Amino acid sequence: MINMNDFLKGSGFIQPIWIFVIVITVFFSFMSEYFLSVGNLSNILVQTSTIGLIALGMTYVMINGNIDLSVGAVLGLAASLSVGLQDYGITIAVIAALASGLVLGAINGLIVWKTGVNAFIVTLGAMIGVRGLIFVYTEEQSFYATNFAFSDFGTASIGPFPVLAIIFLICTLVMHLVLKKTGHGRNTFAVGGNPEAALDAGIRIGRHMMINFIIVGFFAALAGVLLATQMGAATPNLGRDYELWTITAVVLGGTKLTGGYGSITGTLGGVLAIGILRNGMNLMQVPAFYVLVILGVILISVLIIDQRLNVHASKGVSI
Amino acid sequence: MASIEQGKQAIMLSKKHKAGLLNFLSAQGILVFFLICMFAFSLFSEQFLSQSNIMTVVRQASIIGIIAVGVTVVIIGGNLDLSVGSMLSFSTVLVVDLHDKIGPAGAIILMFVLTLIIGAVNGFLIGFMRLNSLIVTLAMLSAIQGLVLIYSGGKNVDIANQSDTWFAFFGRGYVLGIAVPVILFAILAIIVQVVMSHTSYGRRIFAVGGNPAAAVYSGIRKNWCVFSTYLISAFCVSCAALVLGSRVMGSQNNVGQGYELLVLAGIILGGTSLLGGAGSIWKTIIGVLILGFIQNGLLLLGYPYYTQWLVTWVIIILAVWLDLANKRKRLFTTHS
Amino acid sequence: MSTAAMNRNTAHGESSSSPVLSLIDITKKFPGVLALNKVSFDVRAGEVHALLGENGAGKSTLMKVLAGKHQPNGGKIILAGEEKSFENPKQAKKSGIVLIHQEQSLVPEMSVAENIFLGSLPLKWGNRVNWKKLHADSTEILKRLKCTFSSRDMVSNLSIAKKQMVEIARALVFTPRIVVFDEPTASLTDHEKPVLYDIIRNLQEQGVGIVYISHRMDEIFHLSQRISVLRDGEYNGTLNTVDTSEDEVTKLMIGRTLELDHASKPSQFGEKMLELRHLTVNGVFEDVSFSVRKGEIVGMYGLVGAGRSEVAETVFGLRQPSVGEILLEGKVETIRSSHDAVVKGIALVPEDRKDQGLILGMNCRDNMTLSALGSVSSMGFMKTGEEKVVYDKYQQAMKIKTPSWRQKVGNLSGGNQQKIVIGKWLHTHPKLLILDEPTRGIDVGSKAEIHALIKELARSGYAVLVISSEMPEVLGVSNRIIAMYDGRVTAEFDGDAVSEDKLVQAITGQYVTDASGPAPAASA
Amino acid sequence: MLKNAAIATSVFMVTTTIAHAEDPYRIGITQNNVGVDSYQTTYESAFEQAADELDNVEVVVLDAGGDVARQIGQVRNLIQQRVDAIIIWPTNGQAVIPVIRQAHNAGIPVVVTNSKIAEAGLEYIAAFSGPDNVQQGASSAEMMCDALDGEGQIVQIAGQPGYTTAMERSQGFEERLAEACPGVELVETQPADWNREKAQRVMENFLTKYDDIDGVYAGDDNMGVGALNAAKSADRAEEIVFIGATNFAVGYEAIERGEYYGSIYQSPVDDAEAALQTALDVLSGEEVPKMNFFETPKITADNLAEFEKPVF
Repeated sequence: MINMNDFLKGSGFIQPIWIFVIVITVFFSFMSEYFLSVGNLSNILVQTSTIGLIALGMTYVMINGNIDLSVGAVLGLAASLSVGLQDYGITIAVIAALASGLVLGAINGLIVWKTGVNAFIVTLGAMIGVRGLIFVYTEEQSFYATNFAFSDFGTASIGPFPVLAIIFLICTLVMHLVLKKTGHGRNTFAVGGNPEAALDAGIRIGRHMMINFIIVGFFAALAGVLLATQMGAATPNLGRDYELWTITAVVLGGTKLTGGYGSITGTLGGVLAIGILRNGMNLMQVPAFYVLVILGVILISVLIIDQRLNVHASKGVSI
Repeated sequence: MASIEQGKQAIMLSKKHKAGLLNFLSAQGILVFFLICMFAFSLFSEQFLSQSNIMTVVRQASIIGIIAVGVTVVIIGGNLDLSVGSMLSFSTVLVVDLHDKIGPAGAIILMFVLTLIIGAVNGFLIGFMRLNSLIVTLAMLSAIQGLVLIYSGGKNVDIANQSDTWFAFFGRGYVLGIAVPVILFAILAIIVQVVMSHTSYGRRIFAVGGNPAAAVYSGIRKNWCVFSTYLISAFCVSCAALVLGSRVMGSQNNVGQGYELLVLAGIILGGTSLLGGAGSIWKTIIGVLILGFIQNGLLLLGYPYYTQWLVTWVIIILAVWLDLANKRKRLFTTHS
Repeated sequence: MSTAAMNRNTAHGESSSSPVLSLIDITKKFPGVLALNKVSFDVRAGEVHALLGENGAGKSTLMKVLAGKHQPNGGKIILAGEEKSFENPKQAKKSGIVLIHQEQSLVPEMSVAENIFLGSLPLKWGNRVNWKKLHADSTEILKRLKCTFSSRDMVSNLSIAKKQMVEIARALVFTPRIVVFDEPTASLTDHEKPVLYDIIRNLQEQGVGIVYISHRMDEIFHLSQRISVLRDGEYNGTLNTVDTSEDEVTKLMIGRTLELDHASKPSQFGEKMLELRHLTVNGVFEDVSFSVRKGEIVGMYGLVGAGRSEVAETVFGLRQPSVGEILLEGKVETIRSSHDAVVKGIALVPEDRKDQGLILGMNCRDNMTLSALGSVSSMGFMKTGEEKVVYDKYQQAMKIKTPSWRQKVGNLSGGNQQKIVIGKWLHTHPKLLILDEPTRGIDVGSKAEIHALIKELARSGYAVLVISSEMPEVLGVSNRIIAMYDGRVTAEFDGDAVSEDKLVQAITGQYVTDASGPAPAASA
Repeated sequence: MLKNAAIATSVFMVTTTIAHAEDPYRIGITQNNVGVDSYQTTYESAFEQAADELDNVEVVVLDAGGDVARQIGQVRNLIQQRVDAIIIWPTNGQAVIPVIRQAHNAGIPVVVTNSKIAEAGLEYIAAFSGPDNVQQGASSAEMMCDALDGEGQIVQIAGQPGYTTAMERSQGFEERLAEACPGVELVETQPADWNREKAQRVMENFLTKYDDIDGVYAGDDNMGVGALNAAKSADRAEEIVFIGATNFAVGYEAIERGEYYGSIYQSPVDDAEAALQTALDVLSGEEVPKMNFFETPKITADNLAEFEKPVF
């Protein structure tokens, strides 16, 4: 029993979210014949890649003890730029789009660092304001890519593997290694786990925060560009609510909102869990209205289970 | 030693008096900012300060305001409530749909009861199960939206006979020339402000938000306190739904979408900290009104509606930053 | 003051080596407060220089200036003959100045090695951490400290004492020239202290200058060569340890001779107020039985982690017993919550004042009435006039020093904060008062006042349970002493007739009396 | 109604012709945003009902929730499931083209329903079936001209920015208005996101801003009734002409009461049935024209009796 607890808690090598992923995979493969096909699985990967890429950056920001609510808007802006600027060439448009993510991330990070205003507030403001920027830039219009090369990229495959899924998995691997193995990654944990101590130890906490905001800005922009390649177009409302699903995925993956704890592998599990649930419920033809309720209930259930396991683990009084 | 202490205090006090005006202004910074905004808009638009325009803005702001009153209590208690948007859709659809089926009185009562039950679910999960409020209310945001759609089957609901139902009073009525939504907003705000600052219940909520562990170690029933804040929030949402349903005499399933963010923006702008244990209803009222007037002023000046988002971005951060800077007596943080 | 000045000169005159570090006329202002006024202080290589002062005297501020955490408004820092100015802690650390914090300043979800090298992880190209070197270096440092745990252990899994060792290990990363210990024994128990002393002596032998901040006179006289005293942000003299006495130091610290309450311990006991029978919380403590009578002070003594606070929390309704009974005034009671406990007349002054005792952002008055809001309100509405009366009563009775009831408690000194917590509980008119580490981190003056207060309360009929890891405190106030080790009661002693040896044995598991041995029933 | 009868007959005919097919056709549909308004919800139930009545059709009904990315994912899933045909109600007229092209390349015919996709995508679809939104806007402009006798100043309350239907109606209205009656001036346009309460707020602001408003054009009746509510509260409903589109029950009643000038009659049932029929026609190999507009007539107090009250 104790071993089972330890196992579920993730002190072994399997994180609880992955058990959940395995359970729903088994469940859906019994419920639908299409579910386990290679095509469907790579579909799931492509569909989760958008939220997934943002979630990689969000994991860093949240381990760092912050949060970024502006990612959906940044994604929308980058998508619009990557399509709207194609008169100057696709390369320039894509570079400009990615740069917009870097810059907005840097602005968020700089404000959090220099003014000391809570990241929730800073990025809530940015979430509203950047959406305004999109509308100012696009004047409410959707943009269309005239060049099919752009949208061909979004649907291309290498062998049976879609390019977008490959990009997502490579980014996941890189971000996992950066978090685990580099000075910046380790210091991100330190700053989130105990900012006071990190400051005393001479860690430049402001800089690390800013770098992480730049990272999440970049990934939001990258997700925006890749989403635009899937559509060959960009709409000004693109990315609404994405911040909510991203945060949900990261939390499902075990990263703590209070900072100092989390992992990219967990986040990958969280993202896949949401993707598989959506895909599986589509295959089972669960009505859209019920999907919303089911996702909400599952999220709360996972929170409860996670908390129960942790209560048994810690001997403190739960306040 | 005592004399030295007193000496120090005397020095501090005299300094305080000298800087009295400055302190007052910086403490009321948001109010000053509010007046400056009003003044600036009135220079460029004749209608801006007209009575009818002001009444329009206040009336429009009162729905957000009513919800914000409840959410402010939740935030003072140290939590967040992002589910109010969906909850507003839920309550409005419910009261409008039931109006023709069981009559206005029954519809209102049932709507309040069911909304309070949803509030109780939030409260139970966050207060008693001690789950993180951000994630729980986020999940509830999605789940309640689903419930609304399941209930209505995705259809709009309308009140068939709109001309002679007393239900119209809440959204369209006037008492002494003042719109009923404004009166409701004012009454709720006053009651909740009095409760928060003059009752033992309010004191407990401040304690729970200020330091939950210490509140428990002081014998306060923290779980109940947190639970009750979500009931207050749900109650306020019900009142807002009453106004909204009566104003429109119909409802869509997503009518409350995005309200959670507007409410939060208003509260933050007013200067209530998201950390809990501090804040006031007055601040929230000012914050909500600022948002309303900025939106209205920009439209009157002929700017497209989305410019208000850019302005909101800037002023939210400026407002919170200047407040912080004033407290720490320096503009920027010092760490690298 | 003149004696102090003379002493300082003497101390300098006798020095065999010149100071490795000198702080000269350091001044530090905070908004509205002059925290340090032209304070001078020096440390020689290989000496332990104790820094004393009441809470708020400026010790910590001075050390934070030294460690680059605060920038002084005036004065000079001279290290090995060179004038330095540190803009951040990293610069100070690079120059060989290390501060070991009073508060736990570790990152829980990181390995021991990463914590030791926090802020200076060894890197390879591409910002990659050099794990091999990291663990090799960490292991070596841990070996020097005779630590038994691995550099790969997660800090969150370590005991408090081991965490303290990690903090100390950090000091040894750069070859330190000056190590500042700020209350290093606050979370260590008596039997863990010798290890720390060994480390300090070891550092001394290597020629490191040590600054030692503590409220505990015994440690200071045991370790230090010189003692400097700060009072109200001003330098108040330096003494050679061998030439002085505790009384002299105390006088220098508080500006008066300590009026110790030498009144004897209470002696009139009533019926049993609290009785625990075979109380067990699974995995936390086991088979705890003892009782507290009205008018009696029972001391509970044991190491941190022995389960003492947890027993208190169980009596206070914050934990539910798995087995066993709690009896109040002879009746078996179930205490469901802390609120329930307050209703039943139990008060708990918790271990962690700032996290559990007070709402730091609230003012003094509001904190004082928090546990008995019903008494100062009618129909739920606060009666602010009566609230003020209640506050004034306890403020005067306990001599709480604060400019106004409007003052936020976060701005008060530790002693005054603790008095507010105690006042809060007295106003609930409890029958049983539990105090968990009532004087931790509190200066000598306030400590004596609180001890006197505890005895007075017992004499007026309260049943009092005092939990402490300080032997003098336990011996000084208790009628009876319960010793705990590893979640069990190992012995029960008469407070006036117990030897220190026996106490130490009891809390380290080497001594078990027959009377309180584990009852066979509990293990079933 | 003649048209319904015609569709019913043709459905019957199709049923008989392919009743012998061994496997039923599997048709996947991904809708824009069911639940955002009654039109889409009614469409969905009408579609499911029409499919239920046919033995040889099995449908997979999905909803994109207004999110382009999710819709693309859903089309991919449908391709993956190898459905026989895909019906798509585009969340955006351009953004879905690449995935439609993918379906086309996979040999699955795509029928676009309700709102058009951009020209670039036309070559990849089998057919479009739906209302002509540009024409609807133009019809509304004509009604506005009639109601105001070619003179006056008006405001427009548009649907959600960035959505094809909203853009096409605005475009049709504005172009036709300038052409048909230059004397009517459109002073301001604000979006209200298909939301009645928002429309009410927008109109309140218009009413304070402009002392003289002769007419309001709303992107659908839901918003139009919101505007009417606001004007009634301000006691200015009498002097203003209200014209909407997509006639809702509330709009129908308002026309009945004489408070509302007119709208465009567009039935989601017709819309859904036409889409399913078009898909079946394509599957049975019939020659189907690219653009299949079903009729969306003007509706005013004069011809109100000719139309049934909408069910939504």
